[in-house]
Amino acid sequence: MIRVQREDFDVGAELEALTRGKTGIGGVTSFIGLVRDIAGERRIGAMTLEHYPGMTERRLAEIEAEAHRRWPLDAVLIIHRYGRLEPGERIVLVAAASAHRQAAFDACQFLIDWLKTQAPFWKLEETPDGPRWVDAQASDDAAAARWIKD
Amino acid sequence: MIRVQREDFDVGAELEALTRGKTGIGGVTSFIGLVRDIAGERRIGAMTLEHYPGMTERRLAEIEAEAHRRWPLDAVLIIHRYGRLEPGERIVLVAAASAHRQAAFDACQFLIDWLKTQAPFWKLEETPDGPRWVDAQASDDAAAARWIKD
Amino acid sequence: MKLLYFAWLRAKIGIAEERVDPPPEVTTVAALLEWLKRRGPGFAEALKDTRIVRVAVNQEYVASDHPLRPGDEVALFPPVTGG
Amino acid sequence: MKLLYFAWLRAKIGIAEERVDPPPEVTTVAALLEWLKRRGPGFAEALKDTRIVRVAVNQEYVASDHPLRPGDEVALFPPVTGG
Repeated sequence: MIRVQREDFDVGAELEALTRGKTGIGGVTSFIGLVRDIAGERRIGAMTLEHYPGMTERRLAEIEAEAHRRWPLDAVLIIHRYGRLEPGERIVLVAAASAHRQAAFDACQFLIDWLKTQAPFWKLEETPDGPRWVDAQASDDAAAARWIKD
Repeated sequence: MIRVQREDFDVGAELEALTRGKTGIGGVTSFIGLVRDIAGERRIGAMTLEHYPGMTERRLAEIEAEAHRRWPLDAVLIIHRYGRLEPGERIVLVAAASAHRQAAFDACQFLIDWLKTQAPFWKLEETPDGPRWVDAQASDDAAAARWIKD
Repeated sequence: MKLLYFAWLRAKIGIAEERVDPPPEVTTVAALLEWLKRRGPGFAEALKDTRIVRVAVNQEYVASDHPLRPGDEVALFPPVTGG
Repeated sequence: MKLLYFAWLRAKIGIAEERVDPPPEVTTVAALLEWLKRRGPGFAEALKDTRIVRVAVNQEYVASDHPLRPGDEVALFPPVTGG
């Protein structure tokens, strides 16, 4: 399941709903991304997440489908917020549920790695020197490249 | 933080408490282990988790400390239940919070891999053929061996 | 053709969305970018290094040789930074 | 010396916990296991393959050559299966 929304989400309720009634699931791996108050050397007051409505949902649905193709998963969840977020606030929740622990871990890591390089979101940070668009990270490209099949 | 308890736990509340007020955290990776209704070919009614009170807490505290030594983590959580659990019920929650996503993922995987081979818990399954002690898995030893430093 | 701009491309160009009717020789993404650059200083500045401009046509990522049709929705944006 | 048995070792031996006073030649974990095996058929059955018996002394995993002292808490159990 994928969702793109301005509002916060309830992690416990979301993960509970993901597995409810599916007693073949052995494990659920999840990742919660949070707004940090510092990025490199810069102190961050808050950030605004912009996205491309329509394309975002399509890309996330493709990432979800690709995870299902690669691993034996019982459920996949991607929730991503947009709008203005303060330090400590949740940005994203990704989760993968499987009979097998390693599949859940690998799929969850794949979800966040691909989301970071594929889903059309952009961060505008509020810094003491004014607003600043966050640059894409080479480390994120490297993380995503792990999942490219030869 | 570590806890060994008979009662269920609230995943959302636990993860929230882990990060509250710590605005340097960029991500939290967590793993929830659940009771499956099937193990290999066997249908499972329920299972009873036995443990070694005292040693369990010591081993989990050592695993937590080792994770902190290996990765730059802001917080670690291990909650493990004992007693009789039915399919779909939560057994264990492990989580690692870090400024850096990869550290959170690696530490979380380490926590569950080591817990599975180090913490003194044993599962007695209720099967159609009567109670059956779960055998240790070679795959769990292999997973834990990934984290042994040369 | 509908054009969408996001993040600092939108900020530099000064508009989020517009409808354009490029000349007939603009048949690919690369040709569209070259044509847009000549529409004003904001466009020239935003598109001066096209290697860091990502392009989606009808909400799918495409390469610079991708063909364009009049009804396409074309989005231009910097490398993404979500998650 | 306090002995604890867990999981199927406990089930086969039939007791969870006992206090024993082994003879003076029982100075290591290996010697303790050999001495316990001779205490009855439940012990013999539970300990017949000591390679799959894990031993903790004072709540720390130890190898078979680990020395024992009278006040030790010694736990015997199968490979663990939590998580």
